[in-house]
Amino acid sequence: MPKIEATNDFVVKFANVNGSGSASANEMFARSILRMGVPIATRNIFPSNIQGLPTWFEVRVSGAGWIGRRGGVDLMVPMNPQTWDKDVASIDPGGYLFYDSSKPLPPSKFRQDINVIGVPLTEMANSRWQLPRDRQLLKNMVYVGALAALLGIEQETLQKLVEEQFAGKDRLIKPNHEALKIGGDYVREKLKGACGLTVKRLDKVGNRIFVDGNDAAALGAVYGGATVCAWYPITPSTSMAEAFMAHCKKLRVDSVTKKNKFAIIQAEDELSAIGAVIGAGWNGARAFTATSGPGISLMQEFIGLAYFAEIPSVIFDIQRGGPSTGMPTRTQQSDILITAYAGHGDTKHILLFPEDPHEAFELSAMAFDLAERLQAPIFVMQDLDIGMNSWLCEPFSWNDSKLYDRGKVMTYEDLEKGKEFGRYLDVDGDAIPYRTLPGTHPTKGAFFTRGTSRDRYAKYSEEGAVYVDNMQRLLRKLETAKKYVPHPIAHHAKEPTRYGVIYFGSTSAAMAEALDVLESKGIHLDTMRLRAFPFPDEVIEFVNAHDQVFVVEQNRDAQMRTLLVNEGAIDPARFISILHYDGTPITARFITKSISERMTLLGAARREAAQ
Amino acid sequence: MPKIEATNDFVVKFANVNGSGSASANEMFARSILRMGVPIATRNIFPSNIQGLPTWFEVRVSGAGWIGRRGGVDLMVPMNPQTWDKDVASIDPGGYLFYDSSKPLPPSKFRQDINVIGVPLTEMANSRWQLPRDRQLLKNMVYVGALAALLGIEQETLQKLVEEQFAGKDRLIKPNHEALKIGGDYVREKLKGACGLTVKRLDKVGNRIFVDGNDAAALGAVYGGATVCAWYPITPSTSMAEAFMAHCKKLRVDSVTKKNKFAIIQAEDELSAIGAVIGAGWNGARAFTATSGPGISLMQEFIGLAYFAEIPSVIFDIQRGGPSTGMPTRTQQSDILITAYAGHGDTKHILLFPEDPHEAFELSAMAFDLAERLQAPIFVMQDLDIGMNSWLCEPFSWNDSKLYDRGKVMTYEDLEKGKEFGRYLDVDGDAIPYRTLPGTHPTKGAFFTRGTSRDRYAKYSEEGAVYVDNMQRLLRKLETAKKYVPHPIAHHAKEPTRYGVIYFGSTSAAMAEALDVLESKGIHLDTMRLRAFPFPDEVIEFVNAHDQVFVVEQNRDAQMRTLLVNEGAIDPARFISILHYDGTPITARFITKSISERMTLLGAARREAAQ
Amino acid sequence: MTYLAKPKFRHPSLVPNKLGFTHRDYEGSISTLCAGCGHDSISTALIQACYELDIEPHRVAKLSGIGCSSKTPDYFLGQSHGFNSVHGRMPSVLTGANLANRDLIYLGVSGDGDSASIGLGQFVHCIRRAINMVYITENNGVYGLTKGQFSATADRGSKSKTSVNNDAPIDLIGMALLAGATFVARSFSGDKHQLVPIIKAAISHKGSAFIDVISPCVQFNNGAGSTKSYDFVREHNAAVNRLDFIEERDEITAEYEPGTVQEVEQHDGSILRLHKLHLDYDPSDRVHAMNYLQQHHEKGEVVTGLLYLDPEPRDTHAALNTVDVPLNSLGTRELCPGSKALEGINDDYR
Amino acid sequence: MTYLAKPKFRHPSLVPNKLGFTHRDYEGSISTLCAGCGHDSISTALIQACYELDIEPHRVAKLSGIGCSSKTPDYFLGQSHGFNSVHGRMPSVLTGANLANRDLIYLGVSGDGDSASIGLGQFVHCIRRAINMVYITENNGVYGLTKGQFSATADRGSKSKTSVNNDAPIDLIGMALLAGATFVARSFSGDKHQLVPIIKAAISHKGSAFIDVISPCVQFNNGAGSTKSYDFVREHNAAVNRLDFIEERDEITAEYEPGTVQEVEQHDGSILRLHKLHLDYDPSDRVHAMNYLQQHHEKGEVVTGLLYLDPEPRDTHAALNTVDVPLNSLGTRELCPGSKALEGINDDYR
Ligand SMILES: Cc1ncc(C[n+]2csc(CCOP(=O)(O)OP(=O)(O)O)c2C)c(N)n1
Ligand SMILES: Cc1ncc(C[n+]2csc(CCOP(=O)(O)OP(=O)(O)O)c2C)c(N)n1
Ligand code: SF4
Ligand code: SF4
Ligand SMILES: [Mg+2]
Ligand SMILES: [Mg+2]
Repeated sequence: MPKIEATNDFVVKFANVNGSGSASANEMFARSILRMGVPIATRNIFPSNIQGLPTWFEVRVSGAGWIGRRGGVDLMVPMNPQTWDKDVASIDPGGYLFYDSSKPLPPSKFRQDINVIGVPLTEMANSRWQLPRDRQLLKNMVYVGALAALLGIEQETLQKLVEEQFAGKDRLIKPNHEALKIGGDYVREKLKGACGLTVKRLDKVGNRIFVDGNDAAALGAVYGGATVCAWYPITPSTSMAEAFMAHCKKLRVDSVTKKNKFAIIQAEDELSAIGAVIGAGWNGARAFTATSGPGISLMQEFIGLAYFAEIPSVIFDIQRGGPSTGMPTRTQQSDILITAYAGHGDTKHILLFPEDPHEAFELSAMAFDLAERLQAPIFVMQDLDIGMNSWLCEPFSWNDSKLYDRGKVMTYEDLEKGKEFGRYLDVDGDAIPYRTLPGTHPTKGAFFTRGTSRDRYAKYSEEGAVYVDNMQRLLRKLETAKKYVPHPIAHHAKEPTRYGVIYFGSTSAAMAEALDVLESKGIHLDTMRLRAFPFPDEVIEFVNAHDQVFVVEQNRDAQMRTLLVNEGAIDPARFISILHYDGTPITARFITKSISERMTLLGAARREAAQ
Repeated sequence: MPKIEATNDFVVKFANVNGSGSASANEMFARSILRMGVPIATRNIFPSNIQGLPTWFEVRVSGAGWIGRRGGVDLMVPMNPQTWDKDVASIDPGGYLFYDSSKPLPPSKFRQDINVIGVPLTEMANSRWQLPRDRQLLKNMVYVGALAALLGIEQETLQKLVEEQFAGKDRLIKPNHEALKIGGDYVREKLKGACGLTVKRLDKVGNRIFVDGNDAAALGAVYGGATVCAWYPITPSTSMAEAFMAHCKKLRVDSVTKKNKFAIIQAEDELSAIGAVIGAGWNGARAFTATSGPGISLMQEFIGLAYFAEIPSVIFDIQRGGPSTGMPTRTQQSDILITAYAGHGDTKHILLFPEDPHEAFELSAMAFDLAERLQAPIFVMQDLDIGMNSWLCEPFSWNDSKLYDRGKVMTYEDLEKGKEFGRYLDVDGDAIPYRTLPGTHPTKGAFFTRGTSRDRYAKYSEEGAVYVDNMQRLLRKLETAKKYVPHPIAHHAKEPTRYGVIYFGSTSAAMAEALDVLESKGIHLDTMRLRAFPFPDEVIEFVNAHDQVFVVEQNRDAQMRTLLVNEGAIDPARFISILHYDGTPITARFITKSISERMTLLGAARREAAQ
Repeated sequence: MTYLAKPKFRHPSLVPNKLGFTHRDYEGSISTLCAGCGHDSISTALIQACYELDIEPHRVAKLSGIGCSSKTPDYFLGQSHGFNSVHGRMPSVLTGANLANRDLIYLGVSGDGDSASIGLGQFVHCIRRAINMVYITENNGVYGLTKGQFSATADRGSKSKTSVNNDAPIDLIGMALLAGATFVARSFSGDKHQLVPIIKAAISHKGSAFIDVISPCVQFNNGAGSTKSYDFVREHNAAVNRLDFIEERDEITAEYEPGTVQEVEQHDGSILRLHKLHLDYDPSDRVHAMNYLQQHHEKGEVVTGLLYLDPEPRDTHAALNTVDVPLNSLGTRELCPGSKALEGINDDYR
Repeated sequence: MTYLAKPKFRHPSLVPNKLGFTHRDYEGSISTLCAGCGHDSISTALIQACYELDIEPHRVAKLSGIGCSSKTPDYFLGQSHGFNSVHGRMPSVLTGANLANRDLIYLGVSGDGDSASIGLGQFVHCIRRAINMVYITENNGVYGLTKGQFSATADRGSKSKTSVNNDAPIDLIGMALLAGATFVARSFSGDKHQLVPIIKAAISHKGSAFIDVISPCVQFNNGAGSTKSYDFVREHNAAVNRLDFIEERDEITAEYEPGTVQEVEQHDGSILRLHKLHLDYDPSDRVHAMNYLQQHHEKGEVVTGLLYLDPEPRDTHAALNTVDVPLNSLGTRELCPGSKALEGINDDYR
């Protein structure tokens, strides 16, 4: 029997049942590896349901530091009989099946080319505990203890995690410690050397943090000065609003009065949520909503209003699998067109694409500056993979000398001084007009905000020329935006190449790994990671500097390529789309394979042409 | 003083006040010319308001049969003091100002380079009638009488129109006849030869009809078998729903029972309207809604559902000026992207583009066949220019041998025979599955419709492979659609050319005229009028067969060009956009000028390159 | 709850009803809701009601929005077509379906989030339009599927694990009465004996029938601070009447104390026999009902029973004067006026 | 009505109020509505009320949806910021604005189409959330701006030139009471003496104040078959009380018959003195008010006056426990926790 042997480089996958309490045990397993200084990446795969359906938890252990999804499974822990067959089938040859051997299973339930490790988990838990709930929960800790022993995870690290987890509920610490020990002892006694996978202490985690993107973006909103949040629950964005609430409670309560420097409302739906954000933005507060595809669809009319009436507003789109209700608990990057061109009529919006929770924090905070500077809706395009999974990333940082950029707001003093005010007047030549906030001055600067066309002084007008004047300014404002949005990040390949690759968002981690593998195969690609739309000029320059550019996206219709072609006036023939859209996070393996295949074809074509 | 001299080739423009009763007088003026066998084109320019604001009515007289908007004004009738200055300024040099000379006006109110024709309309009306309402309404008829005499419009024709108009309210005929005569007599006595513009009887109207696009599309829906209509009032689509109601009352009431073979509901909003259409479509009735931009924005989520759950449904988008509330009473073609890619996630929809009311009738009827054949939402993309203006066009025709294409619906008999049923199974290889209607069979064929991903047998599934399978079938279905949608109409230029032009919808009439002018200038263009998206192959072939292709559109962002580039994988450099989007209908003059300028530049560039 | 294959012998006695269908024929897929969820009990009651009413399962169309509650149509009447539409918009989809085919029985199933939060407008408008349907809200005061946020029906002061609700509650029964529903009832998922006859009566009602069923969410809103928990509803349930649903007049035999029983004959001949539990409650008086409900709600009571009934219901189809056959059954011949008519129409445009 | 330049001498006596503002300072652009439109009278009443209350015009924020009614904020308080948002969604925009700055006076102006048709959900939800505002519907039973289709407040059987309304009406007052509004009134655009003090009282009310003003559409719904016409309302107007709005306690001097006058002190010290026209009407009892309104509506009466008042209103800001200063006035220093705090936070994620 071949045995996969690997140290700090493998994938463990847990299969559980929704609501069975496995999540925190699995999470503890993962975190223990991190505490040993070994980078990990975890991914939850869960159903749109509350209790009783299958869930999976994938832990990638990567001493090399790859935190994208790799693909494949080295060690499977199938705790859910419903999905047993599929789970067993998913193990790489030579890999390991760790299972609850309390009840005998027929040989047909196993495979010949994998290594089977049985531990009588239920039996052990049941013989030690009486209450059904205890038995269920502690069984989870038994397998964690057993796995830790198998893989060489330090027992003390796990014990310490248990203590941290149950701090305050101290009576739970003992049984959990015991469960870990029961599992560990069994392995140490009966299964020595059964598994070729090992975790070994390293120093590769450094000061990095392990956090999910929704939590990070919520914290970014706190740092970015958001005071108003209006939202409606929808997976996978709910946890961002809830995290904002939690952070605010810690960070934004006035220490003296105990009053809140924030207002969060759970709206009755997404139309109401975005309406409140626009009302607050109009009134000079920094406001946001968090939602997902169906919410974005419902918000279209209001987004058009915010575009045309030029109201600062921030929308977090935690993308999930579309169209329609689609795959609510799966990940995609498929709301790009509907956000970039949101609303009927001619519109274009500003989108930001964080690559991980660290950047989600940064771009989230930045979004509020951009919204006020550009007087426009700003979309922060996350996805379920970043938003709801914990990622290992650089710690958050903040520059205390920076003040919020509140954009062009005329004050009482400005008005008093007699500064000319025209709400839609392009005074500075950057197409961004000045605004006044309600209540500023008793006799000057009041105007009427509307979604209908109006002249530079905000007066209603149905004149063609007046309308065109305004619409062209709005286009120019988008040009201005290119200067303010975060610029793309480019990397040159080690060797000069005529090939490039463009990617963005949660693809980043898998991409880094894929590039490394490709390079080792002799495939060199210059890279550009997009961070915003509209595209700063260097994006178009990057494309023009290469014969062929791969565009890697997690959607069916190559939506980012559409934006590139359309806004960059680029020949589509220049682009080769690499599309992954089955709802699972894209893997390094998928990218590597897709690109190498295309490169082989291109190479063949070139050779043929040369003949 | 130069005087424009023209027979059957000029533009008359009336400036009035909303709600002053001028509309029917102006309409009668226009129709009298039509009755003389001379083609006309009329356009209403009205505010988003009920009473008291400026409106205009433009009548183009064109013996040559050009019915697009030409641009410019030869004879102005400014009955609204509020807009006098602008109205006078809009007259072409050598043109005519026909005005109410009852009150003297200072010379500064006139121009040197135009011909002024004063008739004391108010004075004449007031001296003849006593009641204010009579005075106001009949004054309108006085100016019609006067204008008719000036232009040589036959008095009997006008008199007959009065009789038709007031049939049933006979006592109104006499005063109206008299008003016409008062105006006419004044001109005949005092202003002989004052105007160089003449209407002369012709035989160029033939059996054509004069009808607006909303009326036509509504009739098309009756002929197309629509039984359910759910709508919410919004300019400029309201009149389509109202016309459907009117036509149904005439054509769809059971002659025996007096019961209605239709159900129309005024929904509480657009979300409800499209929801009802989808419910009815699911249940096997032909259903539609009519709306405009803001409604399309609100319907996005539901449209995504219809796409994904594959529910036949028809949506008439009578486009107006966007974004947001925009210019509600102006015309544009600016909802192309938001309809083509409606809804979050990866979606693509089928759009039809009628060029005039005649085609609005045809494509409207066809839309219902397409919806059931393709099990998808179908958008009929009208605009305010077609929808709310009367156009001279070919009479409606119908082939009585044609039965409705109800698409792939499994019957009781099919199920009884044991035919395999899987709601999303591609049995025929055209990616269109079979459906069953609720209530078909007691034990077979029931399924659960949903917007979440599911397998070929309509069973809920979160499997990546199952999802991808379905999404790819949906893409293939769009390929199938290319066979069914109306094909584009191409014309070769008289001389071989490397230049082409693509256009669609209401641009058609102005385009025909522009092409004629361009040809006379030696500019030859092959043409293609699009009638549907997704584009049948010949569209891409057309583009590839030309070096440069103009795309003429009535929006800012070149939305159709985006679709062409994106879906046809065409180099954007091939296209030159001609964009007109100030809310007025595009004119032949605008197109001619824009294209000739670009051609001159291209020619210069070519010459330079050749040197 | 479970993902296991359907157990084979759940109903030891599969007694067929008049149509020869057994209970099993009215079931659907196995529920994926949490064990103990009130919604599952409502599904069971629906199955029972349809079985007892001898309804042909395929003559029912089940429509819903999104939520745990809105998933349930998958778990009953497997032989009926179902439509799990979008969140909060079932009423409009049902309206369109009803217009298309007046001959089916329409069952709208929704949640409190679905109907009182995002869908409030559609809920009210579909009722004021007098759509012939049974509209059921499975009301737990929270969003179950998105994990326990308060919905708009949560009473002020309701407590969940993490928060307190400060907003005034939406009273769906009050809204339905205001909007002109002709059959309004409230029941409790834990009280099958009350619920089943109410559902039967609602199905036989030829107009807009609304049933608000308090249906505890055991996962997120069954605690002490909730007015939608099993315990709270059991303790505060104030039934104003008990209903017997009787299909035909001659079935009535027993004699009752005068004043304690009220009988209403519906259009289809069925009889609703109301055993008065509160003698002063008159379900035929809309204004009285509203007043009673408001007063008792202020006292913290959960008033249940058949709260209002108009034995002469309205139906959109009557208002729209639609033909008797379903519109979806009309073909080209019936619908297309043909080329002859078109000639005359063309003339009108000349 | 007209497009002419604003006449110079409309107010022969421009008496300044306490702040030194004259009537003119509370006006807006010239109306573009139809001559005789009820909405214009409401604008006039709003101008009068703000003038009399000595409000600084720029401390008012005017928000509206889309419709003839929603255009009116352009026609009063020209020194206030206004926001003509999208159809039916003013309530959410106002909610957000209010959260951002608790220190302004929020005036939401809407129509019956805007609030009862497309906007019903937002209307109810904004009220149940207890937003401190004055919400006025200019209720004409039709969509004026789209030319006269019935709106959801049209009574059943209402007739227009071309059609009859078959659907049950939406009772906005009933909805507002159900949703927990703490100030509810109905008035008539034709009755300035009733309307002005009601507006003043509503502005001084620190909670969700709702005023439904019947406002005839002379263009499309002023005919004999309409229950929203001038004639109908004049004939069926059943005022339950007359209101005096008194800013300070010491202004009260006169003595009244016991039982005929009821005085309520509001939080800001202002006094509402209600002259009872119907002695049995008690505006402090919500359930009573609902019942009374329903009963009288069934009789065809248009009950007007201050219908319900809770002198202890709720306000979202209290529920949310927000700081006393407007949120929009907080700057980087007040809002940003800074890099120090971030270090601790980073640690939590390790
Ligand atoms: C447009 C939209 N917004 C949000 C959601 C997310 N969502 C799904 S179910 C649900 C709430 C359901 O609550 P309720 O109707 O009370 O059903 P329950 O789960 O409590 O039975 C929400 C908010 C969605 N599916 N669609
Ligand atoms: C989303 C959307 N749908 C439809 C319209 C068209 N529309 C404008 S105003 C209006 C009705 C206004 O009615 P109401 O609120 O009663 O105002 P009124 O004009 O009667 O004062 C409608 C349907 C719109 N502007 N936006
Ligand atoms: S979460 Fe609540 S509502 Fe949903 S299935 Fe579980 S118990 Fe029922
Ligand atoms: S149409 Fe009606 S509501 Fe609109 S301005 Fe005219 S009278 Fe007023
Ligand atoms: Mg619920
Ligand atoms: Mg109205």
